[in-house]
This record gives sequence, structure tokens and C-alpha cells, in this order.
Amino acid sequence: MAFQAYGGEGWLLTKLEQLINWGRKRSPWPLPYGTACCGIEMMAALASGYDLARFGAERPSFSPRQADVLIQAGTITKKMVPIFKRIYDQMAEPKWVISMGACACSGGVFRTYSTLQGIDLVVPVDVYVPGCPPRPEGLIYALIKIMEKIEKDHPLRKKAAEIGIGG
Amino acid sequence: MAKPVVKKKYTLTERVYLIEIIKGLGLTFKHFVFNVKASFRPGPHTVPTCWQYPEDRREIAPIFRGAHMLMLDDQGRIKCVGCGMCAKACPAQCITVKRGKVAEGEESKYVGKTYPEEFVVDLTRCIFCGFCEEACPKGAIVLGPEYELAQYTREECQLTKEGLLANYYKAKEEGKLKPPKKPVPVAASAEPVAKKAAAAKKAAPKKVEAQGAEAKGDAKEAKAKEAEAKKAEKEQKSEG
Amino acid sequence: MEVRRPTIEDWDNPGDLVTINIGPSHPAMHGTLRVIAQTDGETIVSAEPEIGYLHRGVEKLGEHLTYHQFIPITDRLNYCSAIANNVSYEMAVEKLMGIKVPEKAQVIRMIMMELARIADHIVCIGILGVDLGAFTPFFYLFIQREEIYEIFEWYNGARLTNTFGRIGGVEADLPEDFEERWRKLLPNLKKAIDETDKLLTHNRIWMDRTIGVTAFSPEDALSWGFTGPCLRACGVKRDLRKDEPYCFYDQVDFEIPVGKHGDVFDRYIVRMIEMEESIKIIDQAIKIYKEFPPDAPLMAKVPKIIKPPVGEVYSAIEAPNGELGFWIKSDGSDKPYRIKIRPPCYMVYQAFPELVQGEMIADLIACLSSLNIIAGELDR
Amino acid sequence: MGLKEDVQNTLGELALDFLECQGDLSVTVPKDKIVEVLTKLRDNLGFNFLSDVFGVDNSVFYEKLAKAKAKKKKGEEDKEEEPQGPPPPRFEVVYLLLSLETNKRLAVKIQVPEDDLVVDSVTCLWKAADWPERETFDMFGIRFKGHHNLKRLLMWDEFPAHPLRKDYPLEGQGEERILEYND
Repeated sequence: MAFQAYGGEGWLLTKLEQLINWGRKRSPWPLPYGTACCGIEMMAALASGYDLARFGAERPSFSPRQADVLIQAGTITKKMVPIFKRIYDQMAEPKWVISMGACACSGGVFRTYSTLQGIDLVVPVDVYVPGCPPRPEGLIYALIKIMEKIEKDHPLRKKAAEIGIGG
Repeated sequence: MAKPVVKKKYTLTERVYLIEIIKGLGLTFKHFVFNVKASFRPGPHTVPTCWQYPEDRREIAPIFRGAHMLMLDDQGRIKCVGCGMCAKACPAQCITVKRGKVAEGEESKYVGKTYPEEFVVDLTRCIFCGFCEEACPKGAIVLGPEYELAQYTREECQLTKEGLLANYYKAKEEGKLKPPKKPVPVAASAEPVAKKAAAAKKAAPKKVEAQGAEAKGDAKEAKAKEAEAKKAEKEQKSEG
Repeated sequence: MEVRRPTIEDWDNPGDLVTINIGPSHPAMHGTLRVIAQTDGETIVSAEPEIGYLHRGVEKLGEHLTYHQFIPITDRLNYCSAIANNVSYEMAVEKLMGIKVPEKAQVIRMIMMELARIADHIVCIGILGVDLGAFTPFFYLFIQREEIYEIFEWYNGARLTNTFGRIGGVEADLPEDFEERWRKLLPNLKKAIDETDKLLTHNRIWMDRTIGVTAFSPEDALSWGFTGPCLRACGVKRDLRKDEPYCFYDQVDFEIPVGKHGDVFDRYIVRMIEMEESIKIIDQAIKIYKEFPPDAPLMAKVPKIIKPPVGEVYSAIEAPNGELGFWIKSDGSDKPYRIKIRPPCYMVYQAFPELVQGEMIADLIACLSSLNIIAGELDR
Repeated sequence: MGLKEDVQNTLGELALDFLECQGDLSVTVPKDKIVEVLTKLRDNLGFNFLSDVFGVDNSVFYEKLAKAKAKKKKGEEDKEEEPQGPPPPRFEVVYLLLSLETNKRLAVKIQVPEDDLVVDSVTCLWKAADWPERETFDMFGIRFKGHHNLKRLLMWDEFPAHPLRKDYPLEGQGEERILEYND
């Protein structure tokens, strides 16, 4: 394979990774999982006015299997945890998670018996968006951050390490 | 069980169906033409097209409640004295303040004799209600205009003293510091509810029906009510 | 006819009927609602809603926060119209303490509440359209909703969860450019409502999908505890703004729209007319507002630490969804002993099995959207 | 004639206690007679709309009151010995009624002792009592006899406690829902 021949840092590999990242970066299809107040602001971000589609989030994918970015907007209660975990597990790799709003980030003001104190206890979170709820701009900024993160990713090298070649 | 409904008869245009559809399509087409025209209009984009966020930011209210900042007075001294009133008032308990005594030789940095040795705002918990701002006796903590708060880790969302001050410098540089809040006028005396209800009943005249007469009627109402309220007050005073 | 309610165990032994599970993660179930329905072909034989997926323990939290600190929590009940929740709670505490709210503050509350009502109905109608396949009104209406949120933002700095008002009054006067903004918004808002009306009301597809769907009789509705637009759609003329007037609602002139059958179409029409009535109310309220001098009091004299006397009161207002009430029991300390919230959605949604029985699966979605179930106040 | 007299006349001996607070009237009635009382109020006084049903845990209420009293009295001489009756029942179930004709509201309360947590269901009078009664069961553990579907409403079925009781901590006792699911 190419990365072995070029010592893992070769021109072809880098260009190929850049190409993949470019493709992924320009089409982060979101799974809008709005459960509470933040869902309303997320709708505002998706609707006319802010239009998240300008960033390639063209198609809000309500099926987890076709989504790349899980936008968790709103509280996850303990009753909801299995369902939420299941949705995350159903998403195909590569996947990213935006935790939007105070409730999703840490439970927020609801330090109670029924609220999950942050979705990062259950799934890995890539970007935290504080705010209760954040402005639509805040969510768009988070999506831009996700795009920056994708740009710095090394998908081929990761894959190689996974299957045990190239190191 | 749901109730059966006898459907009303559709009118001809409704029955033909195409006419209404064409009307609707015409309406959307009108919007389309309007939007295309508007996008050629010079100047910043306004409502017909979307706000092009990262490049062209929407104007936010000067009193917008964004990330916190620690205020400095005009001599560059930190206003906060670390009393912890904000932490007490916070419904989400997201503020941690540790009070410290100002060391000798550092008096020029702080307004009071004590200062916040540690000041952490957990932005992931914060609900931006603005109660800390209201509770602060010195006007030291203020919710600023910053709304781009997304971070990669939860630790980065902890706003420390340095972050709070950085927010202040940034807001000051951009000229986005909040205008001083006007004090809210408070009623002079607490009146019992029963009296108020009686007075309101007396004062409330019959509903104004005609559209044109509304303005006049309302004016009269208000005047009558004021007079009534004054009377009630006087009565109360004389009683007391 | 007594029908056995389906449970999730019916998955394993279905019999002739098919048990399907809709939600809680389903685009039409608004995030956190879940319905387990037993169907015979396309027809729903019985349905059982399962709630609690957004139960955040608000009532328990209320017992651990002070009276003042609970105001932002009420924002998060019905987040589409947070202001109505705030005012309802504040009025309950004021009643408990016997505080008289200055009249100017009441007018400001009234204006803001009606704006919130319009915003709430916009969300409801927009989503109803989206769920039934009519996407365009959603976009046209949401632009106007943004403008309403802008008014809120320029009033006290937040768009959605406003934390409006304080116990004993309001925290600020209306901004100077408020009326200018309202006048600027008004023609656009009216136009958007008109356009929605043009696009939907006489559209044959819309009519076929809404008229006669999940109709309800007024007797049933009252027995189930319906309030608000859903009750008015059934033909009962009940509105707390007229029946138990608060603020200045007895001095403004407005109509209460009433439906006939209580079906999805009637609920939609009632909400559409209510938006127009709200515009009327705001116009009149601004006139009343202008009569007050600029330095008229906005806050009653309230002690800094709120400690109501021992007692218990119930106070309700007409929120956009219906009667929103707070029952507060005080033990004389600075924290409420018990807060019970009476959310309007809760009562409406429990009639859901009876509403959708015998209808098609597609009608279930239409019914759900038209009831405007907000999970935040449903589960608290 | 006021509402209190009306209620007194209609209920007679069934009205045990009245409480008036800022114009809100509430009446305490015997626990076993709740269906009878509500039927009477509905048919004779026109309280034809059930707003809400909910429970209250009074376990620390009287303690707090006594404490506040003691604090006030501290400055004075020695405390007076108050007559020690049997401790008041722990729970309370409140029914909020409304008359659609006269727009009057009335709260009907019953006392539920901790060792007998069974109350007659009023779903036969108003269907609206369905979920509120389930919620009261969920949150306080009060059972409603005659309810057709009495199971947990807001918490999941295996939840071990009744969260709105006063002895349950706000942040819970570490209950978690099991994450496993079978695909």
C-alpha cells in the first residue's frame, strides 16, 4: 500500500487524505436530534434566516444511518439514555457529535434525579456549545469547528492503524 | 372514539383543486422573484436572503446576554471584591468565587480591600439568566456580547479569571460594552390586593366597541383610573 | 367500547393486529414523544402514548431553589412561549404574597405575552405544515418569528428563554424603539399569516387531510380537561382572558374564535384567527401603555428575600396552549414547599388514545402536531 | 352567600376543615368519601371541570412550621407546651375543581396516612383524572383504587423510588437505566 512505500507520510497519502477530508468537510449531514428548548433554536438555524445548508449540511437526515453529525439539542434524561445511545450506535463511521446547550453539555440547571449530567457520559462529544439555548450563530460556529476538526483528521492513517498495517 | 364529521361541501375552486394550487404556486413564485431582485440590491444582505453568518454578522442587542466578563473601572482596577453574591444568586450554581485579601503593594489593581482570588464560571452549566449581574452590588460581573462559545472539551468551557478579563478587553475594544442599566422605578407603597381589585372594578368602564372611539376611550379610562387610584391612596392615608 | 391498551410486549405475540412503535426518536414525534399503536392494516385500533422522556424534575427542583431562582426554570417548560410561563409563575407568587403589580408593568406583561402567543402559534402551524408535507409556510412564518425574537432580545437580552419579569413587576421598561419595531414587523407578519392562509386553507389536499380528522365532541373535551385552542376548536367558548381576566384583558376588545367539530382543521383555523386577535390586542395595549408617564412605577415594593406567608394558592393564566396554572404551597421560608404545575398539554395529550382511535396512521401525525404538544411542559 | 357557606351546606358533615388563602378556598374531606364529595360538588354546585389532581408530602411541613414558631418565641420566656395530638397524616391529595359557569375554583383535599396509601380513583367522574393519578402514584406511591391502568407515568417502570417524597434527595440515589438493548 502507498503509505508503507512512502513511509506513511508520502505525497500520495497526504493528497488522498486531503481529498477525503475535503469531501467530508463539505457535506456534514446533520441528524437534528432536538429534544427540548435547544431544538427550537436548532430549527431556527435550519430554517430560513440562518440556513445551515450553506455549510453543506444540506439535508437534515432524520435517519441515523445516513447522518454524519449528531446535533444533540436538548436534555437527555435517564429514561432517554438507551434510545440516545442506540441512535449514536446506529450512525455509520465517521461520525461527530455536537452537544448543544447547557443540558446536553452538563445537565445545566437541572441537577436532578432524572437528568443525565452531560451526554459525554454516554457518547464521545466533539464540540460543546454552551448557552441555554445558544444563538443559531453559536450552532453554526460549532459546525464550523467540526469542519476544522475534520480538516485536521487523518482518516487513512487511522484506518491503517486499525487494521494493523503501516503503524 | 373520534366524532364523525359531515364534511362541508367544497366550493367549485376547491373542488377543481388546480386553481388553488396554481394560486399557491403563483405566490411562491412571487417570493422567488422578490428574493432574486433583493439579492441584487446593493448593501448588506437583509431579510429576503439569509444572514451570511461568519462573514456578515447580524446586529445583536447591546444588552444581549452572552459570555460573562469581569468589569474594570476607569482606572483599570478590578471592580469585583469577591463577595460571592453572584454565586449565591445563580440558579445553576455555576460560579465559584474564592475571596482573597489584597496584598500590600497591589492596591492599585483592585477597587476593594478584598479581591477574587479565583473566579470560575462553568459555561456548560450556565443558563445565561443574568441573575448574577443583578445580584452584584458592585456591577463587577456582566454578561457580555460574546456568543461564539463552542469548544472541543469541557475544560475549555470553564471561564477563568483570565478568560473573563479577556472577554472584557475584547468587548471594550469592539465598543460593545453594555450601556448602564436604567434603574426600575419602584412603587411607593404596597397596597393590599383587595383594595386594588375594588378600585380596578370601579375604574374599568364598559368595553369600547367602535374602533375609532378606542383611542379616546382608552385615554379617558386611564385618566379615570389614575384619579381613582389617587383617591384610594388618599383614603388609605387618611385612614392610616 | 373498552379496548385493551397495547404494550411493548405485543411485539412478541401480535395476533391479527400489528403493533408499531413510533418514536421517541422520530421526526414527527417532536423529539421525545412516543406512541405505541396497534393497527389493523392502516387503521389504528388503539394507541398508547408513553411520556416522561423529558422529565427533568422541575417540581422537585422548585423545592430546592428560592422563589426568585425558579423564574428561569419556568422558561424551560413551554419553551415556545417562555414569557407566558414566567408571568404565570410570577402571578402565582404575587397572589401568595398579596402584592399589587403596578399597572404599567401589567401592560408590558400583556404586550409581551401576546407576542409570545404569536410566536408559539407560528411554531405550531409551521410544524403542522411540515408534518403534513407543506413546507413553504414554515419558511415564511419563521422569518417573522425571528423578528419577534429580535423584539424580545432588544427588550431583555435573550431570544428564547427570556426570564421575563420579576416577582412584583418587570425588570425593564419597553425600549424606546419598541413601537417602531412593532410597526415595522406588523405588515410583514400580517402578510405572512395571509400567505399561509392562501397556501393552506382552501387547498384541497390540506382540507382532505385535516377536515374531519380526529374530531372531538365538547362534552368529551371538557371531561378530558381540555383547555385553550384545542377546547375552543371543539366549540366551547372558554378563554381565561375573558372569563377570569387578569392584567388588562378586560379593557381590550378582542374575539374568541370557536370551532365546530374539534378536528385538526378547526384547531388550525382557531390558531390562525387567534394570531390576528393577538395583533389587535397588542395594538390596543400599546395605546394603553402610552397613557402612562415614562417614570411610572414598574416594580411593586418587594422585599429582597421573598418569604411569602404560610398558605397555598392556585393561579392560572391563558397560555398559548391553554390554562397554565401554578399551585404553590409555602411554609414561610424562602423556598416554596411544593410547586405543582398544571400544564395544558398534559391534559390534552392524555386524551390522545381516544382521539386517534379508528383513524389512519397518517392522521395520528396530523393530530399530534395540531395538539401542539410541547414535551418540556408535558413532562416537566 | 359565599362559596364557603355553599360548600358547607352541600357537604354538611363531610367538610372537615376549611382553609382560605388570598381568596382561594380549600376544603378537607374524609378520605373514603372522596368520590361522593366530588359527585355532590359536581352535581349540586356546578364544579364540572377537574383542573388537576396531585399529591403533597407534608412530612416536614409541620416540623418547619414548629421550628419557625420556636425561633420567634426564643426571645420570650420558656416555651409553652403545645397539646400533642396524633401526628397529622403524611400525604395529601389535592383535587382542583373549577366551575365553568361561575368561574369559581375550589380545592378539595384528603389526608392520606403513610400506612394506608390507597385512595378511590375519580376517573369514573372525570376522564381528566387519568394521568394525574398515575403521576401521583409515580411520584408519591399513592395507589388509586379503580384506576384502569395504574403504572408509572414519568419515570421508567423499574425505577425503585418515589422521587417527589421529601426524603428522596434532589440529585437522586444513583439510579441509572440499564444501557443494554438487544438488537
